[in-house]
Amino acid sequence: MNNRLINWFKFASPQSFYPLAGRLWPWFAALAAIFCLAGLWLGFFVAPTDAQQGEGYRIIFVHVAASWMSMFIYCVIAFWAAIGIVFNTRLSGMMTSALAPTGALFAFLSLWTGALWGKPMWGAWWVWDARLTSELILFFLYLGFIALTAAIDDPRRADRAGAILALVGVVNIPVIYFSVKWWNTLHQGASVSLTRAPSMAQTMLWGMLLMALAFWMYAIAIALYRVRVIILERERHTTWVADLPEIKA
Amino acid sequence: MNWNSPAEFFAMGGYALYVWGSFGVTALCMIVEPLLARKRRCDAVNSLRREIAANKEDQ
Amino acid sequence: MSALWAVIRRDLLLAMRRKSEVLTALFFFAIVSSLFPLGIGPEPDMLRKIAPGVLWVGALLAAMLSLNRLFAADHQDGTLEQMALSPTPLALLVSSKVLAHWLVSGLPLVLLAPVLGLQFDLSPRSLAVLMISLLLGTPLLSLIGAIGAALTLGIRGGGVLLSLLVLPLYVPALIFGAGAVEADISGLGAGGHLSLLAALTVLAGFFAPWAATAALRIALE
Amino acid sequence: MSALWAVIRRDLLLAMRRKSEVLTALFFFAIVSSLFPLGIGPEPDMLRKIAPGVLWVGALLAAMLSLNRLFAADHQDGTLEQMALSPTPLALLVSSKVLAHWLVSGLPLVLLAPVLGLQFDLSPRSLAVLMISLLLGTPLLSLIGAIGAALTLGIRGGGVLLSLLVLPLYVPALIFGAGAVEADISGLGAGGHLSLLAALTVLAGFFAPWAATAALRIALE
Amino acid sequence: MLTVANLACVRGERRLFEDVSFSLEQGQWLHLEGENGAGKTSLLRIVCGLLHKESGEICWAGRPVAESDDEYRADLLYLGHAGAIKEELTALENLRIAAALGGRKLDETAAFAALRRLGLKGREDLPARFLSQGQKRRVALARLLTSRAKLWVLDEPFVALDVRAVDELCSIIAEHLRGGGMALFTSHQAVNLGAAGRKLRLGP
Amino acid sequence: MLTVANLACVRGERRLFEDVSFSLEQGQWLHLEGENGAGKTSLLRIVCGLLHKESGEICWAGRPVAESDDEYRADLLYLGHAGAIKEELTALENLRIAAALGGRKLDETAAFAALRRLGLKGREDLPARFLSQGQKRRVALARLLTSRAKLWVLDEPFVALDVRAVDELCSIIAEHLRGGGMALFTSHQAVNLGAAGRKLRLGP
Ligand code: HEM
Ligand SMILES: Nc1ncnc2c1ncn2[C@@H]1O[C@H](COP(=O)(O)OP(=O)(O)OP(=O)(O)O)[C@@H](O)[C@H]1O
Ligand SMILES: Nc1ncnc2c1ncn2[C@@H]1O[C@H](COP(=O)(O)OP(=O)(O)OP(=O)(O)O)[C@@H](O)[C@H]1O
Ligand SMILES: [Mg+2]
Ligand SMILES: [Mg+2]
Repeated sequence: MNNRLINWFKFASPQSFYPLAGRLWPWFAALAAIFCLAGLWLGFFVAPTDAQQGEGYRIIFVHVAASWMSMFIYCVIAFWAAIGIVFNTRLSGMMTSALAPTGALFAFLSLWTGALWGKPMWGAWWVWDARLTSELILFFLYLGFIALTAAIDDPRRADRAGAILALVGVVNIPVIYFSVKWWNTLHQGASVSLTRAPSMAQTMLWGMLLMALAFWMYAIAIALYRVRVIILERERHTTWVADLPEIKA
Repeated sequence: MNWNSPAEFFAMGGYALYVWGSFGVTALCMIVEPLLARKRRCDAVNSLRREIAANKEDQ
Repeated sequence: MSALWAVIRRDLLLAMRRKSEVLTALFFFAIVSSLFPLGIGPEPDMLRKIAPGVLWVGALLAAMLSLNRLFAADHQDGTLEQMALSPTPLALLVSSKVLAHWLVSGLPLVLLAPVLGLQFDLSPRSLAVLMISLLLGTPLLSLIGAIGAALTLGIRGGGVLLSLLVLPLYVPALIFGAGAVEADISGLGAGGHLSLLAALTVLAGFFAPWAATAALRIALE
Repeated sequence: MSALWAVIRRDLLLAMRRKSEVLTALFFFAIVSSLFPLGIGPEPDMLRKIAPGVLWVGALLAAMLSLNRLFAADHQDGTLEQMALSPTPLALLVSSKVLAHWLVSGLPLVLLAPVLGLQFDLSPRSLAVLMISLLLGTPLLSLIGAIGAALTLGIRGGGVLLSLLVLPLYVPALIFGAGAVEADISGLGAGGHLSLLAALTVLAGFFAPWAATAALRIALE
Repeated sequence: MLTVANLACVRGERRLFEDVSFSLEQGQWLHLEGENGAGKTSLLRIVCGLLHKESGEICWAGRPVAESDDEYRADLLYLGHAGAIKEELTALENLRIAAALGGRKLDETAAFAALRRLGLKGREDLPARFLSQGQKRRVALARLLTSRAKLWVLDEPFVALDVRAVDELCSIIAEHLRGGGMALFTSHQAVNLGAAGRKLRLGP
Repeated sequence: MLTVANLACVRGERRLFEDVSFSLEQGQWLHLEGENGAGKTSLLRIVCGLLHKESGEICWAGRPVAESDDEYRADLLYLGHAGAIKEELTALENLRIAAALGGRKLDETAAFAALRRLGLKGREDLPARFLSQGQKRRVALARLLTSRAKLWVLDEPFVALDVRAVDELCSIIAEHLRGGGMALFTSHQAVNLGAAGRKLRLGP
């Protein structure tokens, strides 16, 4: 037990995580590309045309994956934030700042693809539906996190302030989600209603899942890559960084 | 196979703007983000090299 | 204990000394609520419909505007250091400051709200619900706001960053608060909304001071 | 001349250095405009009707929030004294500061407005009118705001007092600005409103810097 | 009582000092010297627990500071560059509130006496905003007379004071030391507080 | 060049001083002394035209100051308690912007030289927020080296500086005087700037 704990903390040090991340990220990037190709192929060439929505429904393959990732990444950030506050590890702060831009990007993509889907399906780019509203708020939470950590120049302080914000935010997300949901369903907008495919075709489901996997791999790959850069930036004065082959060369 | 011709594929049953708008922007973002990350890494590595070179001169 | 009381007394004294402060938060509330009819047009039906939302958003903005003074002045002149060095735990001192903030900037809003509600032609019953919702909700605004204020402390341009952090977290308060009044207007009964609002406030009362204290310690480094 | 240019350059540099500042004024605008639907309810018809008012009020509040930083920082660290002692006339330096303020906090609002307009389901034509009205109106907001910022300089609790002074003066901008968009939506033609707005801006461009300078001199005593 | 061992401090990427050790016993003073930017302020703030230390240990009454936080803080009085003076409040109110924050109630006569001793007679009821720089500093220093803390940590207490006030402050510190107190301070001026103390120079 | 006659100043209901007269010719300095709150800062601000005077007259080059405002200000350099330092900007940027406000463009080498002379070598590109109190003060003082003003009005320029910096500042002022400049300053410390000047004591 004790032994395993020590092992974990070994990888929690930037010095040993740096090469590990360097070895891992290309694999995840490759997996992302493979899943993405498979998902696109399924989505565009195998999955049938939807009875109600025609070809427009194919947006689902990016939309759902992006939405899921945006929510999931926020939870991961909160997880690292908690680790950082409890164990005071340096790596956790680096992980949160490596993940945040990607999470914000997915939140943006969810909004963007949703809006592009909404126009043909509902006749409006935007409606104040519970899900959409809470996704918008999630996007703002991401931006707040990024702006806050960018505004503090001492990385250690930035990490800890960001960690507090992330935890406060993650506690609030369910509250926000349910409040918005209740708000919206109490007096539903008259002209708009969600028309969803009642039961999804099997191939659609698979396409969606493959794309979700692809996005997942992409997020891991880019986060690992970015955390390496952040380690370089923050540990610039240590000897092990100066001894790295890519710096010496 | 759903499509009889490339033109039909690109027309997306009249939803071209929306479908390609979504997929295009998504693809764009996923290309630009790694490029930005790479640029950041190059900057970091370069400034580190310069600093180390400067330190060597000092000594 | 005496330190807590001293903090509250001092903050109230400062608010009195700066005279305009209490009044101007109120006026901001009043002006924002009056700008809307100007921007939107005078139809009474429409106004009655948007009244709860506009009043609550006005209260929310007024509360938020006063937030960046919550810790900033104390930080700048070194009082916050002294608080951190006081034998009394910082979290308790922070709670007193939040309480004082609510007394100065939240409570007056509650008292003014019915007057502004009249502008929008609300019924007495709805006005009462509006007051209760604000009474339950404004402490929540102060509590959440304290976290944001502590996080953005000492960061230049913090004022606007503060709004970015805090406004998304204010959403539930807004929804339940305005929702209570709307539900009452449309005859659905405001009880559910109000009790949820109260629950949120109690929860925040327990946890927000700790989060704010942690953030303050970071700012003091 | 070089002093004027230096002031603008410096203010833009400071805005970049504080990174978040430019962005956060924008986000405040975005968040306020998104809060209203949350307070009022999601019906699209209603939202379309209140859109011009809400967006203009949002722009107005965002512009106003950034005002108290216009002179305050310079006052506190003594830069304002140095400006008053500069051989270049103070009124010109003040004009440059106002221009820089608009570039940082007004122009981005103009560019963001159409996106927010989409949330309220406005037509492309109305969006264009909205942008034009903001383009003509936001400089007016900065100019009037400068007077208010100068008058409340160095007065504690000035932030809220500032809103109290400035908001009433913003009313014409709001009425003509939101009016232009509404007129366009209801098919009446926005020309009249827009030209009035432009006239007001030009007038303010001539007189506001002088008034602000006079107020600054008082604050420096 | 206060023992500081092997303290090191890093700000940004700069190592300000390392291996700083000293100890203070009852009745002793320590005058911290060093060039501008040597890290004197940083050292004082670390001792008070306001700043994060890179390494080293600080003990009060034999126990590491982190463990006995509350007691330590009750024994400590810190006066930084900023005097914790509220511009809107009068000198008297400022002093009484500072005492309350330290956990003690200060009655009016004691406060008046302290202000008078620091030469603020007749200015007790003037809002601090109207006081001159040196007078504001004196209000902050009046806290020394009303506190019961054993360890005084003073960052440049003599700045902005006129000659007479400097002498008065010296005698106040000397009294404190005679009563078994300790004083740790920085100053660019030479100060004479008697034999029971020494100077420590930071940096080259 | 600068003649001040029968100046009086009232703050609140307090008459700080009256009948203050002095004059400064090229190469001369005047050291303003007085207790805390005697009105030194107020006097300097009146001379610069930042504060309203109760009565009296201030002449520059023979003409009353109010009439020749712009020229007077071009000849004047005032450095108050607050150093006009922006915390977000680096030392270098702060200095160049201060020069631009004074109406002159400052090239980088000159700015570097000025900062180096004041002992800020290696700190030119650090945001001022990270500088120590004395270092911030030095950045403000670097303006003296880059300005062409004839009359320097300095409010407690020696505060927060270490011993070496005080000497350096004295020699900077002395150079300025040798070049035909004038210096009017306050300080609670004794300063030695040569024979061509005197002290003036405000208050009792
Ligand atoms: C800006 C607009 C939109 C946003 C922000 C948005 C957001 C989201 C989010 C956050 C999810 C994941 C939620 C969850 O799994 O519980 C989701 C899933 C989904 N969205 Fe959207 N959406 C938008 C527009 C649309 C539109 C226009 C449609 C279709 C007409 C649509 C169809 C779906 C579907 C089918 C799912 C999968 C739901 C499930 O399986 O639970 N969305 N969206
Ligand atoms: N982020 C940073 N990067 C580089 N150097 C920093 C940073 N933050 C602080 N410093 C340096 O740390 C030092 C701060 O020292 P401190 O304020 O303790 O000095 P001091 O001895 O009190 O000086 P003074 O006599 O001027 O008050 C300065 O030299 C400053 O340049
Ligand atoms: N409104 C007021 N009412 C009464 N007294 C006032 C008022 N405003 C200022 N004063 C007095 O004016 C004086 C301000 O003097 P000033 O700041 O010029 O002093 P100074 O000589 O520079 O002192 P120091 O050496 O402390 O810097 C103080 O004595 C202050 O008490
Ligand atoms: Mg210091
Ligand atoms: Mg003075």
